[in-house]
Amino acid sequence: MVDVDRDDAETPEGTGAPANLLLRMEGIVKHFPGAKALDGVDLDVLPGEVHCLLGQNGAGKSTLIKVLSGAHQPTSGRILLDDAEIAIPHPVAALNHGIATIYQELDVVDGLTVAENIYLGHELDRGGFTQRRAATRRARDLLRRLGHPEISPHTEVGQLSAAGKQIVSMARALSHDARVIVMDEPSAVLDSGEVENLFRVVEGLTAQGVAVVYISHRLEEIRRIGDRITVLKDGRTVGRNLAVAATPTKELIKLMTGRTVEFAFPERPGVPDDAPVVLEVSDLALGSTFSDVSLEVRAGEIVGLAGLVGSGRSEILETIYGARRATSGHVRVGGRALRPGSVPAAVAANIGLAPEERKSQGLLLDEPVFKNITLSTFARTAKGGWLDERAERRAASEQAVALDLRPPQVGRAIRTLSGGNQQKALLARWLVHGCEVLLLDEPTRGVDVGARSEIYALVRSLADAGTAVVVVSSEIPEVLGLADQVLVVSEGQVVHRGPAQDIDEHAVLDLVMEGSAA
Amino acid sequence: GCTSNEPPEEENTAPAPVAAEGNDEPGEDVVIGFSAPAADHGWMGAITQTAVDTAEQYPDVTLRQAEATNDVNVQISHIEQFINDEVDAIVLLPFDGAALTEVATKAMEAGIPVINVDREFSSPFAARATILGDNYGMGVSAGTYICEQLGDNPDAVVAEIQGIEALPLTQDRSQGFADALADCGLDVDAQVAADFTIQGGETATSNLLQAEPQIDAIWNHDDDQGVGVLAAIENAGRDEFFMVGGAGSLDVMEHIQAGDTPLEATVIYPSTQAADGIKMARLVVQNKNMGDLVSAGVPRTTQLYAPVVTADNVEEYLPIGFES
Amino acid sequence: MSGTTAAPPADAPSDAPRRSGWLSGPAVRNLGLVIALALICVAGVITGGERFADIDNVLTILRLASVTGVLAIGMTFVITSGGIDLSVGSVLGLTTVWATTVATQTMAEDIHWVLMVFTALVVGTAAGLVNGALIAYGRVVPFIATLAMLAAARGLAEMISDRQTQQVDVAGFTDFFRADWIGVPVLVWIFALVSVAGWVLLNRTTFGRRTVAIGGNEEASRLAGIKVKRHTLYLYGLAGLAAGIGGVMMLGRTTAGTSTNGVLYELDVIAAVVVGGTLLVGGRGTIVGTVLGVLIFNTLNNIFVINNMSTSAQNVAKGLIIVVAVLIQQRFANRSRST
Amino acid sequence: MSGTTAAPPADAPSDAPRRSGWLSGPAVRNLGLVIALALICVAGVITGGERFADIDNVLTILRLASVTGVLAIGMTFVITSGGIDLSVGSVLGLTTVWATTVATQTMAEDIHWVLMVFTALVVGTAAGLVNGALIAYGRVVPFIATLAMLAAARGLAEMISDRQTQQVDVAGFTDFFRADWIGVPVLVWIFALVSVAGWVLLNRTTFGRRTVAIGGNEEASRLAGIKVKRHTLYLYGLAGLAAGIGGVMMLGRTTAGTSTNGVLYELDVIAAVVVGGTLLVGGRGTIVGTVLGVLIFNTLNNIFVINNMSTSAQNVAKGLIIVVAVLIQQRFANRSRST
Ligand SMILES: Nc1ncnc2c1ncn2[C@@H]1O[C@H](COP(=O)(O)OP(=O)(O)OP(=O)(O)O)[C@@H](O)[C@H]1O
Ligand SMILES: Nc1ncnc2c1ncn2[C@@H]1O[C@H](COP(=O)(O)OP(=O)(O)OP(=O)(O)O)[C@@H](O)[C@H]1O
Ligand SMILES: [Mg+2]
Ligand SMILES: [Mg+2]
Repeated sequence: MVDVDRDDAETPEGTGAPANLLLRMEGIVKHFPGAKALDGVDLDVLPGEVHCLLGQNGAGKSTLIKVLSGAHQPTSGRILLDDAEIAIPHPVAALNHGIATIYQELDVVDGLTVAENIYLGHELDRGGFTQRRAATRRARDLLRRLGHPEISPHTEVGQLSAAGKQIVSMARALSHDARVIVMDEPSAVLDSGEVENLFRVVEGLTAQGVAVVYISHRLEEIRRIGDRITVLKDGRTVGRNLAVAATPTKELIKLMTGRTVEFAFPERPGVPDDAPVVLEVSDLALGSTFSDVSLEVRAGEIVGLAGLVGSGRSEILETIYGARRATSGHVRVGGRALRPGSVPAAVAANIGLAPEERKSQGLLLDEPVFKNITLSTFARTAKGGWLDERAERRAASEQAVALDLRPPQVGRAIRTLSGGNQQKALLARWLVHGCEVLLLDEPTRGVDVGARSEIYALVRSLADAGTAVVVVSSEIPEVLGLADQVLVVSEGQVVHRGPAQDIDEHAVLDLVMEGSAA
Repeated sequence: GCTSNEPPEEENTAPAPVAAEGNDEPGEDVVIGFSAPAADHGWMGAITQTAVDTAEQYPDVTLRQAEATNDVNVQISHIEQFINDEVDAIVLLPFDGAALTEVATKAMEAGIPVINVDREFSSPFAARATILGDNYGMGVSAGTYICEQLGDNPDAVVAEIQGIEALPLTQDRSQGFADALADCGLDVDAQVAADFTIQGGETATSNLLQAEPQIDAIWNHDDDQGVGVLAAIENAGRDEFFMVGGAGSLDVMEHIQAGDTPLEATVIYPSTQAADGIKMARLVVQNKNMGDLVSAGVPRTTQLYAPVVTADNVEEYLPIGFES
Repeated sequence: MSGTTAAPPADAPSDAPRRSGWLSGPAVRNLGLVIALALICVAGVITGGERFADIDNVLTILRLASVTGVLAIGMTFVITSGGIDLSVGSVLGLTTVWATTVATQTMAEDIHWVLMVFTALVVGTAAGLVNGALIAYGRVVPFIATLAMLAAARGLAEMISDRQTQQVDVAGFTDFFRADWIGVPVLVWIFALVSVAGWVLLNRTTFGRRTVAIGGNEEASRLAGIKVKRHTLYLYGLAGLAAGIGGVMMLGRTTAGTSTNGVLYELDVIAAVVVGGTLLVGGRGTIVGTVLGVLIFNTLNNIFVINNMSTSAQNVAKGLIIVVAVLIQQRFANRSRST
Repeated sequence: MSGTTAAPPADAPSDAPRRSGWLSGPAVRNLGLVIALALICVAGVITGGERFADIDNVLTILRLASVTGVLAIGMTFVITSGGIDLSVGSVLGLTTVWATTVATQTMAEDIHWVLMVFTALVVGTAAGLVNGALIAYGRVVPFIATLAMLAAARGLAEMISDRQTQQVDVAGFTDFFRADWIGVPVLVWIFALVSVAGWVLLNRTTFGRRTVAIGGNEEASRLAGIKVKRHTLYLYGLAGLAAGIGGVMMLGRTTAGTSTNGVLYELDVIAAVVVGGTLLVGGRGTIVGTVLGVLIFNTLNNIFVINNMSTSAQNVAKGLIIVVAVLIQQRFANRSRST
């Protein structure tokens, strides 16, 4: 172990180059027009290990694994498998070499069933005719292995939640009999129970000698299952083959960010009793998805919704926001009842929603960052229908700096930003808007440690400034750490409510399990 | 207008110089711009073909051919191009006479004589000379023939297969047909529209035959779509009626001659009108007289004759049948 | 450990509403179409009586539906994959012209009429492959590539035929395609066969699954290892083949090869496919829906003629009925899936 | 509190590669089109010489381009929003018929010819709004809704006109639209005006931004508070208005109102828009590209006539040239944006 400063050019080495390398990537460089995503990255993977890839948003992790999976062609560099150099000109080649990938962006086809998605590209067929029975059977086995026997192979994937889709992606990777499985932030959309499932699967794979390359921004996960770590920063390897056990978290963060981050949730100043109730939801219900949801959020208060994936938390937020029409109940903002089922009414009442699935619900991928940031405000900035792009850019740039967007040029297409940075841009939209009520659905999904604490601080400072915030997160510690009040949701019912300090993670888990067992 | 009935023999598919001596002698060079609707069926194809062939006959004629189009907007621009090019004469078969009147007038004002073919302009100042088929007369001829055959049976079922219903010429034909039938106490019992295409004829006729279990006579406006009409009749195995065609394609005349189909007759609608137009344009530019006429200059209006071809006289008309 | 195994979480829709192939989700979607078609038929019986509800009339409708029907089956694949083929009608015209050239007919006369069929199929497939190559490898958007083919094929057909209608003189050919089998015209049999083959191909083969996948999410399909370009090539080849089959059937129907065959079929065919419920953006295709769409349009035409309606009135009525049919179909489609 | 505030981000937001509107990304994309058009013009000069490179000829091209051009501007909005309007040509026909009914013309004669213009614009907009309402509130897919309108408007036009061509007798009207201003025909001025207005509307107003946003991601736009349905209604109304303007121009050019006006314009117009670089899936639209697309098609047509090409050869050539133009344009489009 080498102790490093932020100025140290040397790459820290953990263990030396081991003898039985399975996969090696050497000096990988990848240029995009106008951006250098990778600038000489090395990666060594041993059979049967969980090799973690760490780095800030935009460090180049996804790009690296896309080079490995054949989705991108490297500008230069070599890839060796079993000490022999291989070429990966397209995804099929990677699969043929036994390298399977779970991508960061959900890569399933909505119109096909679960089984069809799992065997997409390597369908089980005889003479071109699909063997549906065999595929169903084997898909069911895979899903069981992943701890999800309840997902039917016949379900159309479009009907599944984000988590369900992630599980289908994993099942597809497993179906390939791969020697290396790359997982790009697989846990981002999973709740804690499902993460446990995932770990079990990973352990099962490594026991068979399969190597897993694991990307996550949740360092505690890496502690749990990781063997060795490679750290990327700005497209370079800044730490290679670090043993997990021997590397303190602080050290990792310093490597990734080049600085020290004191990771902590911001303090709760406490909401004064006389703070006005800004958001008032009474007996809200949406068909069979949820019912009897009542909550009050006062100015300066953060209310967290905890629960399992699929418990209906997103729907609660979307219904408050008017994106879905409630079957009964009321929403009041500042005492005034909101027209149900109308997003424009909500936006006019200064409610903002950062949706859960940023690509499909949040972003105009081909548009520049600033237009994405000002999507809800451009009409306000405009004078009599005439756009004021300069003002838009100014406002967007301010937030880009405040949120440490990388790269901070607001003129480039948001498609070219890394996943975490896209998430930040989405948050920036509502910051520019200046909401009285902010509904955040998984606000830190895919966001790196550094930015994550910034987002926490930001949400808290917004609250301090009088905003009422509702946060949904699948990470229970996040809800507990950030919120003043916690509501535990299970199967569309609020099963608990109370101050965040009065409950801990285990208690929440017990509650939701109970609820879903009932 | 005044009608001159020219013997159809004068217009051959392979036109030989039959006009008055001297007219075919090479004169000053003439550049003729020619524009017609899309040659999307045989009759229109024959119009263009005979025009081109006729022009090629004369060493002193250069033909400028505009893209055949059914878009009056485009056709107008073609005439504008001809005016820009300062051609000597324009032979124009407008997709819609009224719509091209304006630009034709412009050409005339620019000193370019316009020969209007088949579909009449709405202003007498738009053309130096006009050659017309007789759409109304066609309907009358067809109706009269059917009256002759069925006049004694007031309950006879008469069906009509139109071309493109929305065209004024179709309306004229149908009007003539109805008027002639009314004369002998008959009426049109079923009317369908095809679209001048074979597939359209087949489709419309299949449905028609289905809708009318018993028919005595059919008039089909257009021999091109007639190929499809006959195919449908054969498919349906029906033969209780007789059929009259329209336009006068070679194929139909051969059927009439052979008597192997319900086709008994067809009404000629000359496909050589544009060829006449070319000849007239040349004469106008070269300041010559028309054929045997004594009066000076090319006549302003010529309406062509629409005879009925039957097994009795088909020999006579075979040479001018156009290949659909 | 995970608690989600205990009770099925809500995000795993139960298997309950699944029935075997025909009757599942898509079938419910098709139910709306069936109802629309039924209503149209009721209107036919009311206004046409015996003349409509007659076996011969039904066969007439089917026979007329068969050519566009076959094209629509090919088009269903292309549209399901997220593409479009505007050239089908024009390619159909080209195949009828090519199959009836003097050279082809002489050869067919000497050897066997199947040669004419073969020619048409080869020409159609070749044109389709050119489309596919432009789209897959030249990266020209389908709309433009096939629009270019629409113009080019029509022009080529006119040049080859010299704008003359070429009559089919090979007796074996016309005899075959005009015949009935067990009281049903050969053309209808072909349509039925192509439909069934299309259904199997779309729903029961790897090719079909990949077609849906590409239409649903092209990038994901590529990442999953599907050779998207090659598949796209095949898809347009398939649509071209369908146009070739349609050309042969057209020849059987009209016994005339001409460049005007198939004019404006593209719109009819696409309309039938889309009314049938295949999504224009790709990712969902239904052969049964397409067949129903084709039947709806052809039945309407038939009823219009039976009622002696003018083309103008037909147009207005057709516009209204299309909208109503789609609204009915949507009522059901929406019911069959969640918000 | 977080301790991250210490180190400011190394790279301040530098917007370096940004240049003003016209010269940035879209302009590079249009460069390919400009080159294609230039090549076509070179071909025109080589083959046509004086006859092509003549101010009168250029005006002829522009005059021809102006009607479809105006329709194409309206269509650009619809396509940018991810929709399509197949009814523009047929609505154009309807507006010309309605504006020339005896009633309208009598009134126009008595009051002012602007009444005819007004009638056409109102009829066009109304038809467009019906499209929009069906699509936005009836949730009928645009292809089907506007296909239905195509049929219905055509039928209606035939009924109103009783299939007769209606001549414009209002002298003021024809005089106005036949005139030149500063040597440039009024029709061309209108086209120019509509283009500039379209450019401003698309690129400089909230309306345009919303249009692009809806085409790029409808759900995201909805969640950002954009009234997607109402905007969709307006968009089709706008396309209808453009059809109305096109109808007035058509009347000015032909002085004849007939239901056959505008037949098949939809394909020409969509082709011009798509060749111009507007994405059929929505989310990207370019007015400059559309204008270039319209000019390319019309210049081609002009050159064909100058060269006395047969229609068949023209079709084949047109097919080839479309493909080549798109390939050229793509070379540049791809260079202008990242993988
Ligand atoms: N198609 C592209 N064009 C241009 N630049 C790109 C493109 N794809 C990625 N980049 C850039 O490459 C860099 C690395 O991105 P990458 O997605 O690999 O980051 P990451 O480490 O996976 O981040 P995250 O944790 O947020 O997912 C970023 O700066 C990104 O903006
Ligand atoms: N498109 C859909 N079709 C059918 N059911 C759906 C759909 N989307 C969501 N659901 C159902 O709605 C319920 C809530 O789903 P959702 O995943 O949004 O909840 P959540 O608590 O927000 O979970 P997550 O942590 O994934 O955000 C589940 O029963 C899910 O199956
Ligand atoms: Mg990433
Ligand atoms: Mg959710």
